[in-house]
Amino acid sequence: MEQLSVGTFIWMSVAAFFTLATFSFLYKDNPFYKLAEHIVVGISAGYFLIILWHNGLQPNLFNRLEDGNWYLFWLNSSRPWYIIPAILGAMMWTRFSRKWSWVSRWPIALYLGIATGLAIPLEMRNRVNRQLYSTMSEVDWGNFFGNGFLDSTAGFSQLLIFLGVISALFYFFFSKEHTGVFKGIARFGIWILMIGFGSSFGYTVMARISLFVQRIQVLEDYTTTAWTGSGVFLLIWFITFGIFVIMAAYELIRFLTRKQSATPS
Amino acid sequence: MNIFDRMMSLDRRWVFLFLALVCVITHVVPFSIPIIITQEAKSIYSFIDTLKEGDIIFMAIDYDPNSLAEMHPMTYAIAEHAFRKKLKIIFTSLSVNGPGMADLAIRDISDSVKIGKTYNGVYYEGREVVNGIDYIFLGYKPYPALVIVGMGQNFRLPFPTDYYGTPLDEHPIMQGVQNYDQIKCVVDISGTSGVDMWITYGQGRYNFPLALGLTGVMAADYYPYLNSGQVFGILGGLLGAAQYEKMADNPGRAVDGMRVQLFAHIVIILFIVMGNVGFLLSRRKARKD
Amino acid sequence: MKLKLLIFLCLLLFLIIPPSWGQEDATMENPADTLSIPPPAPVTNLRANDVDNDHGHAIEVRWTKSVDDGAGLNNVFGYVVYRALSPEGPFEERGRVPIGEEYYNDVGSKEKESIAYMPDYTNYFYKIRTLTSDSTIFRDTGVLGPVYSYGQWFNKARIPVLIFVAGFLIVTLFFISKAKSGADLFVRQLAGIEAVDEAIGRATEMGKPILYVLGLGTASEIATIASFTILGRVAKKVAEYQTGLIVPCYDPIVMTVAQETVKASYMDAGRPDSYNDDMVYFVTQSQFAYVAAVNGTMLRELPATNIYMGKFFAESLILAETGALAGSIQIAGTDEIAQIPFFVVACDYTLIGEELYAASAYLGREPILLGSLKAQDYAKAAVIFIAIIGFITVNFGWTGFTQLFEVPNSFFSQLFGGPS
Amino acid sequence: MKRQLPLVLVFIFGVFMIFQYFVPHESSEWIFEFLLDWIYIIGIFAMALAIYSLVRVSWDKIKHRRENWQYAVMTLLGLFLMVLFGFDYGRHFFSAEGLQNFMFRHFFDYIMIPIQATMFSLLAFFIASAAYRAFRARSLLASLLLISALIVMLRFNPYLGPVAEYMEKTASWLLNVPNLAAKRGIIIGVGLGIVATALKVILGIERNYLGKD
Repeated sequence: MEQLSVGTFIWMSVAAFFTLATFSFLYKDNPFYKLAEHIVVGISAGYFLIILWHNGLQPNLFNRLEDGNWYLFWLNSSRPWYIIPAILGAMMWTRFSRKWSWVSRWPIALYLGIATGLAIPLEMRNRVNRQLYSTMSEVDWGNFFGNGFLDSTAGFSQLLIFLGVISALFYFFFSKEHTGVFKGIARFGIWILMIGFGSSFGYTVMARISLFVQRIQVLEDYTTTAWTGSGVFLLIWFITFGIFVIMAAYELIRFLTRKQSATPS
Repeated sequence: MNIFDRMMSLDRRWVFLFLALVCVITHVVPFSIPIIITQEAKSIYSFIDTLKEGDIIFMAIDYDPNSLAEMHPMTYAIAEHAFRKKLKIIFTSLSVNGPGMADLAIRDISDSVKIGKTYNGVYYEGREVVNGIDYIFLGYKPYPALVIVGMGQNFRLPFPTDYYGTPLDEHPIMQGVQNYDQIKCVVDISGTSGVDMWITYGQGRYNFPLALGLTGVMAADYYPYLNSGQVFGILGGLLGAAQYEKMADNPGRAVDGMRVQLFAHIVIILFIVMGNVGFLLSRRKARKD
Repeated sequence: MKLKLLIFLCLLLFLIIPPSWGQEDATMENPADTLSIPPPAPVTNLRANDVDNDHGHAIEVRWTKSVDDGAGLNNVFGYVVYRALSPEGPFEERGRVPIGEEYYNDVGSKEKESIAYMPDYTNYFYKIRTLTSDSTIFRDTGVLGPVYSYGQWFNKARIPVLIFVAGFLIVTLFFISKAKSGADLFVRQLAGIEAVDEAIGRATEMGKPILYVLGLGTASEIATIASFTILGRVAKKVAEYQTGLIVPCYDPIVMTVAQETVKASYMDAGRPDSYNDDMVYFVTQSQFAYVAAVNGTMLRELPATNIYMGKFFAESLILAETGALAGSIQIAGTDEIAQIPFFVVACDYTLIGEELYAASAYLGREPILLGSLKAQDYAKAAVIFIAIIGFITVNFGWTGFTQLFEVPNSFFSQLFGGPS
Repeated sequence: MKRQLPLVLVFIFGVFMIFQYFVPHESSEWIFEFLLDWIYIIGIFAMALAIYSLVRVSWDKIKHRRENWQYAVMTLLGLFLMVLFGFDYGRHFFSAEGLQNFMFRHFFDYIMIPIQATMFSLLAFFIASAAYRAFRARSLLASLLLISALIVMLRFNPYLGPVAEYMEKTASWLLNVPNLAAKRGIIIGVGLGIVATALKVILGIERNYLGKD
């Protein structure tokens, strides 16, 4: 194995420290978690600021105006119309002033107008038209009971999907009290919804456990590196883990002593 | 506070602690768990297991690094099994980011085959797996549909040379091998929609036996092809890989992963059952009172 | 003498033959020579036209496959589409098509800078080459052309969408005018909505704040916009009761709009002095860093109620479980289907899917908003009706009705991606 | 000017975007792409407001020595350092070389990524505690939720013996049939809800977001 430099190992230790600090949240809010939380907020905000500057503003605005001159307000660049979004963006900054902050409503209005106008036909097509079209599908009557136990391609399953969609839609009906026949259909709808939610919850468990296993692997790799490396590595490793072991031990002692003092009373 | 109430309102930190311990222990301590073998996985294993020494199979490694955790164990399990049986393998990778990963996997597998091991009671001598004799890696070419159809005519059409730049005819393995007619089966291990192309353009046109290895999420969508006989076997996700490892008596990362998964699931289910028993009993008690 | 001559000739032959055998061997290795394929028949009935319902820059080429494709000599390996600017050429390859296929869409770029640029109203000439597995043996068609591409002003394939949108608009306008004229519009009760009122009351009693999370959506997502309207109603009640309000934000524009919304609500409630900009603050634009911060806030401020409305992704359960740990009452609403189960399991009340969009009408109880909710309901009734009719007709073997609702695929299905 | 003009803007641009969808012509596409660029750039400019808000909230905490003010220092420090490294200590304002800065990369790889990935992995625990806490057979609906989740979680459990096969089949049926129906029903409803809400905004019925004065 390639020999790691102490510097890289220290960075690895930082990663391991913050991993453990974040896990410590599961026990309770504590200074380590607070540290991790506040640091990651600052760093990620800075990270996105930089990414937006280098990968957003530069290609989408600066590069498009760069062949113009600032003293002409970039109006002589090849795409002078890109000044408009820059002005609109700058209007957002009027929010720093109490008196002029209403100007910022213009770009916001634009933003929301574009977003909502964009959404209407797209969502109508993707969610309503599409799904409606696939709901109106043919049932395999010839193979109604399917092959074997609970065949999901069998006719009865296809029929159930159709009935499920219709009754789920009935459940969401707001204008009518759930009474009579309506109640029956809406109840069937909510059953289907609940069964669907339950199964998709159960299905997700596997993926979530693997997330934790990946973190165990990271800590495992870190430990292996420390134990196969030099004494310095081992020392750093002991410190990184030691902090949390001491903390856990302290909490354990507190837990035990509290129990004892609690029993007499 | 009686025991039922306690079962119902256990501090969640006990749940966390218990789950974490179980995950860590099952991850670190190697022990074997029973794995149910499904028919669709078994048919792949027995197909490959009954091939004769020197037969050629074709493996398409069509996944990206981001589905590596689920798909890699399949590649390892199937390829190692085939090499132990002294079969020859033609590898391709029809996913852009696949070749580097596939190359690494092939080296890993050949390293592992060097050591002699006993599987299902039979001792297999360690042996050197040689590029060009035991396997060939054709690499990546764009337009998967065209490549798949092209290989149906002749492997040399889309791939005049292999991944390492050697002309195909210089490899002994390719002597007399023209197209799918000379290979026994195609195993497509895929995390992408490339699998549809193998079904329509490959199996649909050239009628070779096709087996699929798919991610857990994708697998359910491809069972209809199993029923229609277009595909003779499916491995679904980590679970499918673990089944193959089990059948080949070669527990590896998939079985390791499943061990954690299985016990983590059992722990969660136990807690749910415990909460419910407490709930039902305390409710009955409340009714009596 | 004759015999001697014969022997001499035979010896000569032996001398000559071995080298030529060797040469034979060398060429034998080339698979193309061994196969020695006769040229296939060309494709027939070649035709081309502009692709309909698009922005131009694309030409559709169609043909009838070669008689040797899958039959006849059965030696066709594929087709190559060639294009040129004049009938004489030079022809460039535009694409390859596997056997059995009978069309190719020659799609170019609309960007002038791009190498793939394909100008509109430019005459192009096409020919199709029928390939065999030997790259030297093929058969070309005659040249077809001229053909040019151009953009259309109306996408006919999207007529069903247009009808739906127009229908919805008409229904909405009808019910709004009806609501304005003072008609009594009934809507049934929703448990999650009732809970919002109770929760604010509870927060006041406990003297603890309310935490309102707008989710991870940007302001361009309609779920977030719906959440603004709910936030407006909640903030108004909060202002009336003089309870605290905490709104940590994920997106800069969402923060700005949320500030305006809360401020307006405080003014509506007649308490503009109680508002300050720090109630609605920005955290960070990174999914789990945001979650870390909100989790911390929950455990330190111990809000009486947590309200989650908008777009949520994997963080839904982390937030909801931490909130439950802090002992807060939790009300959630999202249209992100994958996350609804987690909210249903971990929160006290959940607005499922479209209930999120109905909530603002419920909370405000303004007649116009109820009118729009009614329109939504009638559209749903129409969808159910169409679905039932379509289902019945399809199962009696008549697809004419369902065909009316078919919308082909297009490129812009996912424009605004969010974290997953 | 303060309130009417924004409403008019929302209406005009909203209606334009709706019509744009039905016009495939190049010129309509050009405007469409240009407008998308607008909202993107407006969003980036708004980032300045966001950072200002973050800094002010943290600074207030420090200035008034509120609880946990020490940690707010860490937030500001992290932000400041990341910006410093991102511009490569001020050497590269207008080229992306800052993104390759050693410290920028290391802060990202060894602090940001581990914390975020660990935060994500907490889900393994929360999914367990949520299941324990909420999956109680209180009512018929809760029982349906509980039972279907249990069946799916047991789908690959080998200790069930002969039942295992049926468990697996039931699980895959649950995922492919009721789950699909539920999803489809919700999607259609959500689609209508989205269109209704968007129309309310375009028509100016919902106007809270524009503030008041």
